[in-house]
Amino acid sequence: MKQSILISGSGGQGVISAGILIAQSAADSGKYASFLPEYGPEQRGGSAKATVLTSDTEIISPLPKKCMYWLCMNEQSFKKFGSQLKEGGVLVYNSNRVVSPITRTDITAIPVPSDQLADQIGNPKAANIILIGALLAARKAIIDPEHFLHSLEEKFMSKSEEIREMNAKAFKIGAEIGSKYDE
Amino acid sequence: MKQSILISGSGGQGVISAGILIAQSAADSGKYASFLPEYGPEQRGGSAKATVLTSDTEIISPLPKKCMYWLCMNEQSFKKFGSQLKEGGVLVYNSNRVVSPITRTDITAIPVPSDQLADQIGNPKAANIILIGALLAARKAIIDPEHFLHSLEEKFMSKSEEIREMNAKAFKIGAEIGSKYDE
Amino acid sequence: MAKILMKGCEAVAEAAVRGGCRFFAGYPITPQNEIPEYLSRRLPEVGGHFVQGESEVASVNMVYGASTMGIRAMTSSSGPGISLKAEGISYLASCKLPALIVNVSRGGPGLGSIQPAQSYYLQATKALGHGGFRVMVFAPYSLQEAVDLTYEAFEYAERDRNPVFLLMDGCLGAIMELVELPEMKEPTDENTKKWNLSKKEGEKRPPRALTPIYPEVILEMENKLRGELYKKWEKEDVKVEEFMTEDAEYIVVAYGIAARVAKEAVLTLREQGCKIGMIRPITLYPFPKQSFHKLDYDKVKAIIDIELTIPAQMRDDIALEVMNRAPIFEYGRSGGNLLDDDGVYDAIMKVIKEVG
Amino acid sequence: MAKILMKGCEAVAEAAVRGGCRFFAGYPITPQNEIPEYLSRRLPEVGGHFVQGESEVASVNMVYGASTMGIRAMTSSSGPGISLKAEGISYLASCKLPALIVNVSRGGPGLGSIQPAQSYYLQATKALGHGGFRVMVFAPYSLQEAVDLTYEAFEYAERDRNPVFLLMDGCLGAIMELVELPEMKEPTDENTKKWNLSKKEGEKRPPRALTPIYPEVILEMENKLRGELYKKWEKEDVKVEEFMTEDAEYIVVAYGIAARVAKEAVLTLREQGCKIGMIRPITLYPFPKQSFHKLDYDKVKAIIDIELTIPAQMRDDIALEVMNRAPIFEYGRSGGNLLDDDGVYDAIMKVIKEVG
Amino acid sequence: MATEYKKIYQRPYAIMPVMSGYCPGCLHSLATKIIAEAVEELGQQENAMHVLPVGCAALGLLYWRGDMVGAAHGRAPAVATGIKRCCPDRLVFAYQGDGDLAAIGLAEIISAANRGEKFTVIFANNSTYGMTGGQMAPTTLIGQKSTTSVYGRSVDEAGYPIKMAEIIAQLEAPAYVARFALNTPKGVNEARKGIKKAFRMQLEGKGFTFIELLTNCPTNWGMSPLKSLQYMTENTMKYFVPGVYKDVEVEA
Amino acid sequence: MATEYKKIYQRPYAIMPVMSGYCPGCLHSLATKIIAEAVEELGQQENAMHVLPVGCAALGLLYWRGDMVGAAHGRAPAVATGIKRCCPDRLVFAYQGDGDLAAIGLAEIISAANRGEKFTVIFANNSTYGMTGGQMAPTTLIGQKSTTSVYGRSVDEAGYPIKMAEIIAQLEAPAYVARFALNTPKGVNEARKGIKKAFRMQLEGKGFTFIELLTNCPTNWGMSPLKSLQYMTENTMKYFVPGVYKDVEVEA
Amino acid sequence: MKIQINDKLCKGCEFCIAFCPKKVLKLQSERGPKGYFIPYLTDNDGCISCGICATICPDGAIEVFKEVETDG
Amino acid sequence: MKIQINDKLCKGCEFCIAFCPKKVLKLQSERGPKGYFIPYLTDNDGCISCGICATICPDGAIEVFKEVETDG
Ligand SMILES: Cc1ncc(C[n+]2csc(CCOP(=O)(O)OP(=O)(O)O)c2C)c(N)n1
Ligand SMILES: Cc1ncc(C[n+]2csc(CCOP(=O)(O)OP(=O)(O)O)c2C)c(N)n1
Ligand code: SF4
Ligand code: SF4
Ligand code: SF4
Ligand code: SF4
Ligand code: SF4
Ligand code: SF4
Ligand SMILES: [Mg+2]
Ligand SMILES: [Mg+2]
Repeated sequence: MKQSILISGSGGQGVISAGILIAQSAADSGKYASFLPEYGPEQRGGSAKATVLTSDTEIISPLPKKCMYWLCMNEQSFKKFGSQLKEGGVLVYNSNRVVSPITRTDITAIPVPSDQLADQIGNPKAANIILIGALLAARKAIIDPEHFLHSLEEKFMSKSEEIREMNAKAFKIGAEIGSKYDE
Repeated sequence: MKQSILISGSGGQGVISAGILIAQSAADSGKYASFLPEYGPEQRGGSAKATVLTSDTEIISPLPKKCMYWLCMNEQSFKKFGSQLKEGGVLVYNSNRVVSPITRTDITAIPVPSDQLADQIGNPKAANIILIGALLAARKAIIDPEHFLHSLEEKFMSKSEEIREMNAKAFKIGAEIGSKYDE
Repeated sequence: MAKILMKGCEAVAEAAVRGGCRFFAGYPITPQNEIPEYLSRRLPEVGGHFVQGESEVASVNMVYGASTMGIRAMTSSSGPGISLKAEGISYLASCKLPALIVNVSRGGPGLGSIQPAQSYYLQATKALGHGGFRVMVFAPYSLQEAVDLTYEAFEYAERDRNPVFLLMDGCLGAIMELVELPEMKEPTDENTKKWNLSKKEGEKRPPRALTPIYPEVILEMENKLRGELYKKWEKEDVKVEEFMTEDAEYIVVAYGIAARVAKEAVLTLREQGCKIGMIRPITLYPFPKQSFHKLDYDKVKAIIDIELTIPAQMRDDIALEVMNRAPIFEYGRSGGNLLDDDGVYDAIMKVIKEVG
Repeated sequence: MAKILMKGCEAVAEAAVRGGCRFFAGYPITPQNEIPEYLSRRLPEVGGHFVQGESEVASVNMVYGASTMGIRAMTSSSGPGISLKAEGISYLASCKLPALIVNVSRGGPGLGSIQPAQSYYLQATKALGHGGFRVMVFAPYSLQEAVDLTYEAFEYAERDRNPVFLLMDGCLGAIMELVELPEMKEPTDENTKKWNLSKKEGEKRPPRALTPIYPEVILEMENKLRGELYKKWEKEDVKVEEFMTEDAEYIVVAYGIAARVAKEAVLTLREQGCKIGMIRPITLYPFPKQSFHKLDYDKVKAIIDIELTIPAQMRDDIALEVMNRAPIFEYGRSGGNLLDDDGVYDAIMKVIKEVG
Repeated sequence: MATEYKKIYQRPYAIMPVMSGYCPGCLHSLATKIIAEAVEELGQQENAMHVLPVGCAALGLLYWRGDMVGAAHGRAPAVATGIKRCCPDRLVFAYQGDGDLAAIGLAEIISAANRGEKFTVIFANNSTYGMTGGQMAPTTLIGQKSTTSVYGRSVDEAGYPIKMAEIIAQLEAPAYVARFALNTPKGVNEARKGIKKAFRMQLEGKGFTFIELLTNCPTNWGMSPLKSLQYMTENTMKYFVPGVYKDVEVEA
Repeated sequence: MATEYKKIYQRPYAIMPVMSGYCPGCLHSLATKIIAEAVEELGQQENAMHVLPVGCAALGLLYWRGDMVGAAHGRAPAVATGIKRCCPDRLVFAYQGDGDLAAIGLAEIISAANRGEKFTVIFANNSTYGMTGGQMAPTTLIGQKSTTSVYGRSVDEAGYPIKMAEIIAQLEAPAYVARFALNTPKGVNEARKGIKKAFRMQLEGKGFTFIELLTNCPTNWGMSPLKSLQYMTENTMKYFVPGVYKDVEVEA
Repeated sequence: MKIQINDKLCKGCEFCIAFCPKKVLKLQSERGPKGYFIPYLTDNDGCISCGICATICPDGAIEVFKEVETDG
Repeated sequence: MKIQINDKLCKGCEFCIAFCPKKVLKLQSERGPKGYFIPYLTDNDGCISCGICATICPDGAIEVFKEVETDG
């Protein structure tokens, strides 16, 4: 199966690291994976976008026109990339920043107040992991959530116990929301 | 008539200024003229070469393979450009520096101890004018010597009387030698 | 060895180290920063040297210095920085010094955009600097290919005593995908010891000079030899992928990231029964001329040049080989806007419809 | 006006001043030194500005600054210096700034030789810098032509908002011959006042920006417009001399000094009854494609590309138009060795014998 | 008698009424603001000619209100030279980062200063290449970490942070050379006055003027904005000492 | 008892037994000679690595005997950086003219000095671009004529002659910085000693060393060789004052 | 209010809070429209209109007012 | 002779002449093989073998000798 995930937001929101986490986790599970970031000149506040592809066979083009899944972290990118989500796709979005109404009816939209939730667990930087949690719980075929949690643990191996727990917690908070949309 | 004059020597010997003088004088007399210098990277002592063409019609190529006349100021360039004088041509050379024997028999060779003569009139820099004097006196068809003397005077108009006289004197010393070869 | 997920720039940097690179000098510029960043950590580990130059100009000249000592040396940059290295690259070629120059390309001209583009084809293949010299230009389309080409690059550079140029579009520099890294090569000056200026402890040999100054006769001879070298490349060193070209009625020509997107389109179209294939130059110079000569022009209805740049830059090179035997179309994006599967598919379909 | 005997570089410098140039920045390099030297005296006389830059890099960027103010500005250099200006030229193109860049060419690559050569054809016509932009390249073959082209250059540059490149080989820079100088034009910012940043005393207008930064969409659009501009040049702005080509069986192609030497040979051969002619590109870019399309290939037995460089650089451009309809031969000298009448004559004769 | 509120401070007109592109707490934003103030205090809005660098300050393109030119990386002093020579009456100033000015553009800044070009250069020294993601700059402090010196800048590999104000001040031609730190309100006020003085001296034709502003890069330093100000006090300012390094008006 | 002649001075081995390409009386020739002597006195003939500039000193290619690299114009310090980092045991020195070092190569020399690269730069300052025919250099004296300043260098147009030794000495990293004039036997002897000291310090790994040599250009100054020496005494040395500007051995 | 903070310009750097001599500024607990936490004036009377917050505000987000007595 | 001047290296700059403390050097009246006027030692006894001429000679054209007493 070929999976495509679009991630968008502004610089500093963790678009890039979210993408790498997903790609790495897919690779860990023996899949082919590609991750392609695109960003603007600003270090913070500019727009950031990444595309993650995972597949059981070799990935030819890393530049699909549309993706099946979309993690959207801010309003600006929501407006910009709206057309890049496939019909029948899943949009997981940061409902604290995406304020426009979701008008597409051909997709599943999962609002996640990820900024707020992240603030609540005292780790504003983990908002991206919350969104990943929501997506993976809603569509387990992308990557098994358990497997992802394992990769997450590995990735932050060198960091403090506290950080690792915080990440896991963030993921689970997201997963809880996402699981309601599990098909 | 098309005339071609090769001038060669080492940097600092006045190769360039000799060429310009001849070209300017030809131009003054209403002819087409071109002057093309070539030199090495050294400011002094390196090799210097110039080609002057004069013609009653427009000059197409300024790069003849061989010239009819050759003012040769030193040994090094004598060895280098020997083959660039046409059959039947005239070689006027500084016999103080050109020490190799002149072996070509298809040309007219005019030895002029120009360094020594220039030193004698107290103007070592005028050696090139001495050589021009010899050439023009030997082959008046190139430029009328009187006309050249006039151009020379004009050219140094802004310089002192003394310099102008010195130049004229140098020209005449050379012309005296050259006139013996007048055909 | 297992495949690991790596970032494009880092994979290339590691491949260079494994290929024997022991000196890097460079200057920050997006999208190649991960190369110097990685090497600043990595080179000291293997006894190599990393210098952050004060500029691209200085950096390429540091590489020039290192190369005279027989050290495998490299620099990397992008667009504006490569332009600044133009004089230095010309000097490398003129002094017959091997080196690897990596250009992770972005949109141009001028400051352009830091987003990926393939806007340096003409500069890379025709004139990286003044004087009519050429360099081999490698244009990988996957990280694995980038790694393999980088690993080999020094061998070519030393064989030819000429710099080698790796042209990666920004997508490849930024992408993460799976690669298998080659074995570590021990650095050796086997290929350069006849001319390099290094001296082993206590070694005595006649003095050597490596300078850009040649007397006219020698310079002419060297230029003739250069001309012959370039011809030899065309005969012996072309790298190309010919993909489903045998029976093709439509030939896509693309390199680097454009070729990946195009390949996807070719595959889709094949599934739909369209006889389409792709010629993918891997060496942009020498250009894979033979691949075009081999085509059966009774069959070929159109050639479609797909590049991540506008106006197209490779077209004339294609046209020179196709020699009017088939019409050539072009499609591209530019300015940091990317190609995508659908866009390329549509562009090809448009040609197919037009040509019939 | 009477014709006067002038040095190549000085004639061009004077023509620039008469064409309205009021700013020059440059750096010494043989064989173009007489241009800055002349202008250092001449510009102040007409209220213009001469700056000796600390480098070629600085100089081209000074010109960039002056040009933003609507001042006709120019720089000049040779080979290595032009390479150093590559980034700046790309910026000029990117910011759509007019300017005149003069390259009095010498032998290359690298430091090369200070003697004349035509070794910068590819750089001038294909890639003066990164990003795929092009500039008009004028290649005069006589001082009169050099003067006339220089005089016109600013008009083209301002019309197109793009730098213009004058490629003179070292011979033309150094030669003295007779020229007639054009009238002095009064400097005006008529063509640039819509966008330039200057302000008349007390003038108020909305702020203006001239920068190399463009959003992606605009950059793509600008690149498309550039592509169209280049196509328009090909249609409207080609300058070429077709000399005795009508009935020709042999066509010499040459520009600049090579064309002068070749013309002499053509004349000689015509005298001997040989049907030979010459195509002389005056604009190297846009290349005079039509001149090749017009040829009667039933007659033409051979095309002979004569350049003062080795390996030949113009050949592919010729081949792209000739499209296999006649064989192409090449002859050249390089490294500071000059072409001469006899050498060119012999080379042509060799081809004639070979082709029959 | 009633109480009303009278506006005593507002954002200067010469910056656009939009959020700047700089990171939160980035002093480029502050520098831009005080330059705008100095320009306005001198009534030079119409006359100012801003030469932008390559670096984060290029974002000024969307922020500054007034005539602007974008220069190639490091070449702002050359571009300004072309401009000022042709239009000597304009108030011309180049704004440059430390990668821009003290690395790639070292020849251009020193040469322009040495020629005594009659414009102003404002040099924002944040000890790093901000825009490209935090590589070591010539101004990076000893021991300071960067993406190309992960264990901190070492003297042996990279020498000492380069003191541009001191170098420029030592040249004959410059008229006014000073360094200010933007990490306190006091520093900001002094800097604004310094910039204004430099501009005034330029308009009076007194010669080349140079203002070094110590700034920060919270993003690439990996610190909160507030922490970065403290870092400046404890480290940056110890090495790059603020002060007036040359002033021909005082000497005279 | 008979009288015999014992040779007490001969031309150093490290220059070829041919006439140099320099003009009569050009002090480049003399500089080359004393560098060769210093190399020999330290027994470094085999170990020396000479980085040549673009400028008249490029003629050293046909004159110097030993390993040599020709650098692009102004880039000798960058080239030397590449060499010295890879081969730290070699005695590496770059020789540069004033156009080369103080104009186009200003960024390279200051950056290399500031990084404290452990090689030696010998800077031949003749106040002009010799090889290209005598244009104004950043080191041309006020009022001195050149082909691009025919009425003499003016402060207003071109600022003041740049004092490289002073600038380099002000940086932290350099270990030894001195200026000598080659127009008297005394100056020549001091210069040779200075060069030797710089070389020794380099071999001892003490850091960057810089020697400025005041030289002449009789050809482009339009003077006889002897006149040019006198000009140096009366003009050059007044502005470019010889002396030791930095010496970590003395400071220590 | 003696100061006004524009929540479309403020990036929540907290400089104003740190330098306010009267310590009358504090971050709001909710994010503003651009996702940043914006400060607010906790005590209008405590504010002395000194303008220090505005001086140090990098983004020119603060306007300062002075109370003046008017006749109206 | 206490000094020897190599006429293939000397370019006649006259530095040696100018700096010789004993004024025992003078230009020959005829040009040497390279076209330059070469100095010669006018007074071998007057020369003190101080080497100053050699020191200042840019072109290393001068060798200096010292008289030594030998037993032979
Ligand atoms: C010739 C060239 N080299 C490199 C770059 C990449 N680049 C963009 S900004 C920048 C430097 C930023 O550092 P600095 O000047 O200190 O500005 P800051 O962002 O820190 O304010 C660099 C190297 C470029 N655009 N052009
Ligand atoms: C990039 C570049 N620019 C310019 C030149 C031309 N050029 C050759 S030598 C030289 C400078 C000579 O001056 P200087 O460095 O002072 O050396 P000098 O000849 O005076 O000893 C220049 C500008 C060049 N070769 N390369
Ligand atoms: S990256 Fe650094 S310098 Fe650039 S805007 Fe952000 S904080 Fe400022
Ligand atoms: S031109 Fe000047 S610097 Fe060059 S060799 Fe002659 S005298 Fe020396
Ligand atoms: S004006 Fe002064 S007292 Fe009032 S909030 Fe601002 S800094 Fe505090
Ligand atoms: S200083 Fe300005 S930007 Fe920072 S928090 Fe205060 S108001 Fe907001
Ligand atoms: S050795 Fe001394 S005394 Fe003898 S000639 Fe030379 S300078 Fe004069
Ligand atoms: S100093 Fe040397 S080169 Fe000059 S005249 Fe004396 S011997 Fe000849
Ligand atoms: Mg910075
Ligand atoms: Mg010099």
